[in-house]
Amino acid sequence: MTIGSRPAPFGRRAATVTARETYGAYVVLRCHDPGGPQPRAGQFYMLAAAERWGGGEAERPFLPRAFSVLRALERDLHFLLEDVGPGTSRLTELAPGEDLLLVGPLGNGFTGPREGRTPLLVGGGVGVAPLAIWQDQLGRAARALLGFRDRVHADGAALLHDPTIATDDGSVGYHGLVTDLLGEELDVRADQIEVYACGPPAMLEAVRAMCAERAVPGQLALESGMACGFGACFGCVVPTVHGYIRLCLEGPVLDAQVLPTAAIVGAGH
Amino acid sequence: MTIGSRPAPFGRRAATVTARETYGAYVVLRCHDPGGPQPRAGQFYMLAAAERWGGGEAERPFLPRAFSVLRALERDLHFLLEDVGPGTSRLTELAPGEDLLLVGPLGNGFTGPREGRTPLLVGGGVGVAPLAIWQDQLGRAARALLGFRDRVHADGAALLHDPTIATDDGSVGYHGLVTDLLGEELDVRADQIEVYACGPPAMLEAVRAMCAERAVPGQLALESGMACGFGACFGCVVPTVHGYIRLCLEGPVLDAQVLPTAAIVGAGH
Amino acid sequence: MSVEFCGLELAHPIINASGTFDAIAARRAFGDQLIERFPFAAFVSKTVTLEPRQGNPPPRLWEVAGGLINSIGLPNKGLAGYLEQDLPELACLGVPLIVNVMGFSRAEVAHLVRAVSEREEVSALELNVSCPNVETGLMMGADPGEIAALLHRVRPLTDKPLIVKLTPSATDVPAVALAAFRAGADAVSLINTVRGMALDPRTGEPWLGGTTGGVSGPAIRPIALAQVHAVAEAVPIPIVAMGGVQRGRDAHDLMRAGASLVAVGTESFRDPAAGLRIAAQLADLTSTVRP
Amino acid sequence: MSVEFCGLELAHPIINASGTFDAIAARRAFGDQLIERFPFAAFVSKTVTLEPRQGNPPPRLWEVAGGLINSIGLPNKGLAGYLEQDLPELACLGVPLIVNVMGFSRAEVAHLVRAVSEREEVSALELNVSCPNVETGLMMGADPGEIAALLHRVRPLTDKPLIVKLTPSATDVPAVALAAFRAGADAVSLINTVRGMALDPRTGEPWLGGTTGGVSGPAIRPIALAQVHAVAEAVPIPIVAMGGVQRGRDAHDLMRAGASLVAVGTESFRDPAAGLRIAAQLADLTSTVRP
Ligand SMILES: Cc1cc2nc3c(=O)[nH]c(=O)nc-3n(C[C@H](O)[C@H](O)[C@H](O)COP(=O)(O)OP(=O)(O)OC[C@H]3O[C@@H](n4cnc5c(N)ncnc54)[C@H](O)[C@@H]3O)c2cc1C
Ligand SMILES: Cc1cc2nc3c(=O)[nH]c(=O)nc-3n(C[C@H](O)[C@H](O)[C@H](O)COP(=O)(O)OP(=O)(O)OC[C@H]3O[C@@H](n4cnc5c(N)ncnc54)[C@H](O)[C@@H]3O)c2cc1C
Ligand SMILES: Cc1cc2nc3c(=O)[nH]c(=O)nc-3n(C[C@H](O)[C@H](O)[C@H](O)COP(=O)(O)O)c2cc1C
Ligand SMILES: Cc1cc2nc3c(=O)[nH]c(=O)nc-3n(C[C@H](O)[C@H](O)[C@H](O)COP(=O)(O)O)c2cc1C
Ligand code: FES
Ligand code: FES
Repeated sequence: MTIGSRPAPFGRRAATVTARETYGAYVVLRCHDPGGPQPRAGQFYMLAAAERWGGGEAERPFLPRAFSVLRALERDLHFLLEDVGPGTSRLTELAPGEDLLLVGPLGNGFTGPREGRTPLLVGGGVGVAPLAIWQDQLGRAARALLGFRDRVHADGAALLHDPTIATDDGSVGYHGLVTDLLGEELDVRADQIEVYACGPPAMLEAVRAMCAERAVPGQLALESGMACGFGACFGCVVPTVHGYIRLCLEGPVLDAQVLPTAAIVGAGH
Repeated sequence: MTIGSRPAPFGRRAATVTARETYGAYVVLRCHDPGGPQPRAGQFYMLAAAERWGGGEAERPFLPRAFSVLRALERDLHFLLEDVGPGTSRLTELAPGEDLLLVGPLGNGFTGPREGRTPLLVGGGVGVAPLAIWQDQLGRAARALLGFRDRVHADGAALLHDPTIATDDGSVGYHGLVTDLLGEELDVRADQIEVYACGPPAMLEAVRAMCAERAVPGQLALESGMACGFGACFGCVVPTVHGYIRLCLEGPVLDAQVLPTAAIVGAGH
Repeated sequence: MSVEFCGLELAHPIINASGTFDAIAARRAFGDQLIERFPFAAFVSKTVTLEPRQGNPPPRLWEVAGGLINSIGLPNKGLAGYLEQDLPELACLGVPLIVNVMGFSRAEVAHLVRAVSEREEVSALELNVSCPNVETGLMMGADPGEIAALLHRVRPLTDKPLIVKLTPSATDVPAVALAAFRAGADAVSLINTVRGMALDPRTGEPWLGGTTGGVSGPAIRPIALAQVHAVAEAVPIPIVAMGGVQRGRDAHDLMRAGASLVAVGTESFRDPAAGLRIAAQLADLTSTVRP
Repeated sequence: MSVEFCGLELAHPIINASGTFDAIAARRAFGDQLIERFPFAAFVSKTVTLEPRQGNPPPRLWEVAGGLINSIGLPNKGLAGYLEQDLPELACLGVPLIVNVMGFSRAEVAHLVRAVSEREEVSALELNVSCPNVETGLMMGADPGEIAALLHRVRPLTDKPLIVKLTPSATDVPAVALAAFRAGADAVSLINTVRGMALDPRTGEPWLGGTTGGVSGPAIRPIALAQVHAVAEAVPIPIVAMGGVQRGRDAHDLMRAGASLVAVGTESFRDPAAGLRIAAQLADLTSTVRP
């Protein structure tokens, strides 16, 4: 089967939550999605709770929320969530048996490394999500450098195979930024690496700048505020060297080279 | 202790649900309200779920909902609920341990029967609620005639002591309207009865007309759409011989004589 | 948090929106706690008209996404009834009183302003101009010329602060605010409710007794913020902002956009003590933001 | 459920609201199922302007109670790009195409109307007049005189149905509709988004790149219903109603209030196939109501 060859089913469908696990500050939701195709790593879904989507802070959420697929196994989709507002708050409280409404898979996903280069995964915080499925597909040899705020967030590192960990407070692994670790790698073998990165805007921008400086190819999975996820609203645009592009349609994975900056205004929290 | 002598605490307070029971088509919610005064029979509370009040049908509920107190025992308040829309749907799914937000007790409540008259309670559907607490206070000798749609609704009759039951479909008790039963009573002893009634608009209007015809005093617990419950919005008015009155403030119990009609427009479902 | 507004000293910037809190009724429901913990720094009356009004036939309410539509129709005791019965009772609240009045002609408004202004219990007046002028047929509050003519007539009749309550349904609300300012208004308040409608799900006929009504609550909050922002850029006088305020942050946003005071309306229906909560949340935000 | 609208035969009364569904993008996301189960009885384009536009700087979206504020800023390929690249692709959708155009002067609108109207793929035109006329400084859609002058200029340029999309922010929307009707509009559509604003919770500065934006979604549904009702009483031409439609019942309400067609906007963001669901629910309601 060609991975990711089929487009998303048209419309919104229900998927039942089959498991809810916590990884420190994060929640992993698993749901059963018999109707959907196999997603590509880096693709995302628009999610909403089937019941009581609304009535939270400031009478929100109203729109569905975008989440990278964390893992896709046997028609089960896994998502990694951090509770940062009314939408993620509602989703992270869902229990097995309750329904999600989902649209997807959407967006483009990662593409394999260029000839002669090995992948290096660089993740920050909840941005580790698309790297997990990508590592599943690339194979365990694909190394991952992951940065977290602190110990309780670093529990998310368990979702990848054998990652090198950095924490802002030094509570786990290297004391400092994950981009310091990336810098060390690039110092040694910039010409052999292709970077796959996902994380907060400031981290992605640092990665982009480092790749640009050393002419290292990089694929960055970005975030921006999305209303629809399928190109309908023109709300999710990010600036590129070709002008604004709809991140949901042309991304969320963008070649680092097309980005004047990866510090997307209004993304992150 | 003087029952109902203290006004409602100012503002909205949380009360934890301690039990949820079903009586056929109805749900009884009990909650613990240590801060509130003892309510009078016929008084009501404005209720909302503390979490996720909203996000139901048509993005509602938004406003709190009015409910007669069904019973008040040892700082526990009981409410009888029928799921007829987004507000009652949310409330009836609350589980023990979850919080209600409540304001109350509000409104006036029933007053004892006039000299020489014995109380007769007449209830329809979920309107049996205020009659239960009233029977608690009047004593078990206070007779109750209760009408329901069918068997599953007639389960609500268990909330009163030894009621005479009528159902629209004859599945339980008398086959016909509760007002038929009332008519029989009034035929025999109109001069000895004071009627206390609560139920759907058409039933209340029939009761009102019967009382008017035979000069029987009647106290009717009415419903109308309420936004605030404490006289702030002027939304809940019902027409009386003295003009419009705010039902939340001057009612919900009104003397049948002041009403040109008890079939309140926009009440019931 | 104490603030100065048109010469009045207020304990904090949160007041009630006209017609959404009846202090006399609330005292019946909640007793003297209401006075001890009065939720607003000033009390704004429901609109007072010259003659008593019954208001619109029920139903008067319809809940919508993030708010409600009301078609209350300004029931009130009329000027005489208000001055005789309500004003003395309201004077016990211990906060400045702002009386909201509405007339259907300039002469009526003039009469109301003069009579209300004479009473020493009254600290300020608010003109509700969300109604047509029966003489010209124009909405008083939607037309700069109407507003100017009205204020030229009534401004000389009182020394007390005169707040003009703008309607949100004008093509150019800042132009109306500017006309009010130029003609001597001391402040403007906005937004009033936005015209809305609902149908009876069973009959398909208009649900509200008044056919249409006004939308309030968080559904109109972004509209309020935009209008307050635009009006603040147009006029130098203080603004009383309202529309969907539920939390301190909403009040804070409106003040950032240019408001001096913030009025709480619909949220009081959900929580009678909302004013207290919002004032406290606002104080927290203000102290964090400007340390 | 098939309906006639300005001489067009439509399979049902549900279409999309301009700028809320990009059929070409949706086909990329959902493949040919989109065509097989196309959710709308006609397809309305996003607003096309004479020159290409980038649109507003991000952020462009802000979620509010029951809806969102958008400040998209009409990005589009411009007239030439639209006619060359998009129109041929859209012609494969198998439903009538309605092209929404906007110009910043009467001459620009005239140019757009003439050029779009020449293309046989196009079944009807919608004029987006929610913008100022750079010549007069007046909002084209908020002023009856502006609308009349515009239509006198462009009406003769096409035989195709001309729909005027009204702005909800006029003092007297029915008067604008009446002016459009008298000057030859075949239909009116309403409501466009309502101006709204949000502040960045961290900085207190305007959140949206365009400072203000337009509110859409169920938050504006009661406003839409009131305006459709008022316009239906004012003009005899068909109405395309929109604003917060989420369910068949919302569409049904708007049709009861006088609409011939109902457009779905924001709800498509929540459910790409919302149009299909709403059309089916509406058919159910209509068959129950008129047996
Ligand atoms: C392609 C893509 C993939 C993603 N993958 C993941 C993932 O795998 N896991 C994950 O946890 N997250 C992921 N996200 C981010 C996730 O979508 C957001 O965290 C989520 O939408 C936040 O919703 P919320 O309601 O919880 O918080 P919100 O309050 O909606 O958002 C939090 C932030 O949004 C802004 N904000 C605040 N109020 C509003 C408002 N009213 N309207 C709009 N913005 C507001 C602020 O910047 C705030 O800090 C992804 C996003 C994208 C675009
Ligand atoms: C004093 C008093 C005491 C009451 N006591 C009880 C009690 O003890 N137990 C009990 O179960 N109920 C009681 N009620 C009734 C209860 O308040 C209503 O059933 C409840 O408010 C319905 O809310 P909902 O959201 O479930 O349904 P809604 O949908 O809000 O209401 C159902 C009905 O309201 C109308 N309606 C539909 N849509 C709307 C809308 N958008 N806005 C406004 N109205 C709409 C229609 O007539 C509909 O059938 C009492 C009411 C009052 C005033
Ligand atoms: C039930 C109700 C009654 C109102 N009555 C009046 C009134 O008498 N006079 C007036 O100027 N505004 C009146 N208003 C408008 C409010 O003062 C306020 O402008 C509006 O509700 C917006 O604020 P909110 O969203 O916080 O409610 C009323 C609003 C509601 C909801
Ligand atoms: C993201 C977005 C983009 C829009 N773009 C346009 C547009 O290009 N042209 C236009 O006439 N209306 C535009 N609109 C307005 C819609 O067509 C519609 O009038 C409005 O959204 C109300 O409908 P709704 O509540 O169903 O979304 C847009 C609305 C949204 C939400
Ligand atoms: S999220 Fe709507 S176009 Fe990208
Ligand atoms: S419900 Fe508000 S006045 Fe009665």
